[in-house]
Amino acid sequence: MKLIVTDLSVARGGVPVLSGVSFTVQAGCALLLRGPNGIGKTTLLRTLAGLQPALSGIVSFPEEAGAYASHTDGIKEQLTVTESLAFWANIYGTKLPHTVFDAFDLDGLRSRLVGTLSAGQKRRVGLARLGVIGRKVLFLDEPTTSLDRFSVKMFTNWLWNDHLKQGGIAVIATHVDLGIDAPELELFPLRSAANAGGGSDEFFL
Amino acid sequence: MSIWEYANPKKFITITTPLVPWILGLAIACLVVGLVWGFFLTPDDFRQGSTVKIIYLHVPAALMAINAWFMMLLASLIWLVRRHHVSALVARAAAPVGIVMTLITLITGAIWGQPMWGTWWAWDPRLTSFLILFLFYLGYIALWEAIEDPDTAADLTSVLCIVGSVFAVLSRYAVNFWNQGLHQGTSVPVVTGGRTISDVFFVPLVICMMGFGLLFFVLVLIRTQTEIRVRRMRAIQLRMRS
Amino acid sequence: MIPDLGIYAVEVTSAYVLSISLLITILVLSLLRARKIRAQLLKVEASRLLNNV
Amino acid sequence: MISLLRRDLTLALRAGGGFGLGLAFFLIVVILVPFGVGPEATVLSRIAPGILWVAALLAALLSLDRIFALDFEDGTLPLLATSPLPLEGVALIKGIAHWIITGLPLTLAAPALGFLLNLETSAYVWLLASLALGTPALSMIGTFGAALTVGLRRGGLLMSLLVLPLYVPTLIFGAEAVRRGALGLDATTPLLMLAGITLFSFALLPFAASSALRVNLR
Repeated sequence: MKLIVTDLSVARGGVPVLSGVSFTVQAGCALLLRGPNGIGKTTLLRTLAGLQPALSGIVSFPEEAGAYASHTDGIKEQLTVTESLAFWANIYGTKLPHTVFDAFDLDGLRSRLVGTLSAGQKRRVGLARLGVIGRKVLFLDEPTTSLDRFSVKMFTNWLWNDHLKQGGIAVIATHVDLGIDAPELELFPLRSAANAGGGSDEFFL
Repeated sequence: MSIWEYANPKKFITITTPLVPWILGLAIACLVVGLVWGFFLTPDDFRQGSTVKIIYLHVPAALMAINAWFMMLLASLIWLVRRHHVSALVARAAAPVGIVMTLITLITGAIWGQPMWGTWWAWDPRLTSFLILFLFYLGYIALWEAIEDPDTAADLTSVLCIVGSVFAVLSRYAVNFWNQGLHQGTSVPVVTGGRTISDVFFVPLVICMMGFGLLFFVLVLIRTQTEIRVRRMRAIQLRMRS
Repeated sequence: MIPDLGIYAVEVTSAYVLSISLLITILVLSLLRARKIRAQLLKVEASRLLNNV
Repeated sequence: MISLLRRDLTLALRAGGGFGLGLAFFLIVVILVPFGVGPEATVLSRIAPGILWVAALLAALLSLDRIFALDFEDGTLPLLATSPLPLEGVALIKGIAHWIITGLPLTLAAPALGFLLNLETSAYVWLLASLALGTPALSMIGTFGAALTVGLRRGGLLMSLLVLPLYVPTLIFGAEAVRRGALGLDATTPLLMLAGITLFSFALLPFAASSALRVNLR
């Protein structure tokens, strides 16, 4: 169980944004992506998760093990908390682990409609989804936005104990100090040069 | 020089720029000769009187309207399979020309049919299928205009063109089913090769067809060059900004 | 030399006039747009050389 | 796949808008027509098949852009895209869900509205049959149109422009079947063609819709 990225270059709207991105994440480790806004963190994560094709380079991790999550995490207002998590469990073909409710302190909210929850609670339901789908390689884009300090602590506990300890991998783009010792990848030096080739516009230059 | 040489937009422009004036001149010559010959020198049809002279506009335009759509279909397939930038732009360039050809077909068809049918628009199946083709063109152009990112636009319009072609052919036969049809038989049945019109009408018709074909070709070349230059400007501006 | 178009003279001429004018409009529009875009491109390329230089 | 269908149906039920919207619109359009065309029974009964079919088509069209737009905005679509469920499956399920939410109620309500337009008694069977066969095609073609325009700004209007020409064959065969039924003629050929279009749409359009989704998710 390893995530190997070799010489990856990604583009946004036909213009190369990052190039020469290479790293390896062992099982049980995480990687924090740092860099100013607009550098291409989201684009890189979406490419790693396979939502968009890379310009060049290889991303390799075990088949059907990746999962992507951004701060808009697909919460339906009219479903209850259990129904939402059960839905994602069905989609991923896993059993709904009941430990996830206490891991994200959602025990008291099981039958509450998501629409009636606060922003922080909604975000916790979104993150609880990651616990439910049982995917080993997680690509997280700003997972801790609009989370209070207590919830961030809870998320990092879950990430550390229930995910990384079980041999999971996580690539996280965040500004908040998550308090877990994980290597950091500074993206600023990796941004593509102004006339870097490979973008679909390159034909026209 | 394989066809994929044209993949490079700059080479496409350098190759086609010298050709444009020649083809344009040839197209205008063919059109003038064909139309003048057809308009002045051919006798009237005993039944339809002089309205038969509209054939020199109606049939070539109809031919071009249909061929334009299939050319766009081909260009879309090439784009989806080979990511061939110029072919996506050729498809985009051909659409407005195709819609003008369809418009001409509709106008001449309505005018031609008016004396016989007694009304300006008699929902004749073949003319109606051109009306539907007109709607397909409209949707296609609207989709191109609605999307900023050129690559996404090219992909989506290609998918629309492929699905649209299937439904256009389907509509062609559904319309026949829906109204028996008053249209004149095909003047130049490509399949059977026989001709239902006598020689004296036929030669100018072929010249007109060549004229329309060349004009269509040169219009697409001009518009494709423009689309390439627009893409080039966008690429440069994006690079300068980043 | 003008052919006797009989009773349908109006229809035939109007068809010809309309169609030919449509063809001319699409041709002229395309050529005008081509010239306009070509001019803009030269301006953009000039400013690009300025920046890179 | 079934869980996605179940979730979509529960969402439509709970959100309340789903079932009622298409049906109400269908009712209003059919009721408006006599005000425009005049109350003569003979005129109405002659155009009744066409009116019912055009109204059903517009009602289906109305609720199309909600299919993907909601999931696109709250981020469900990218999550579904990276789930084991293939996007083709998602498109197929969305088509079926749209049919159950909009197409089915229309089909069941249409005969009742046939009385308003005093449709020939012999035509009711054919009306039911043609709508039952035709509305799934409307939903699937519509799902393809919705997938094409999911990320665009004023996608709703554009989608109608793209989808309406695609609806023409279904409309022709559907209305033709009812019209022949009304005249007592044998209407099996238009029905067969209608069934053909529906089967074609369900077999191939999910692939076109999913490739459009993949492009829009980029």
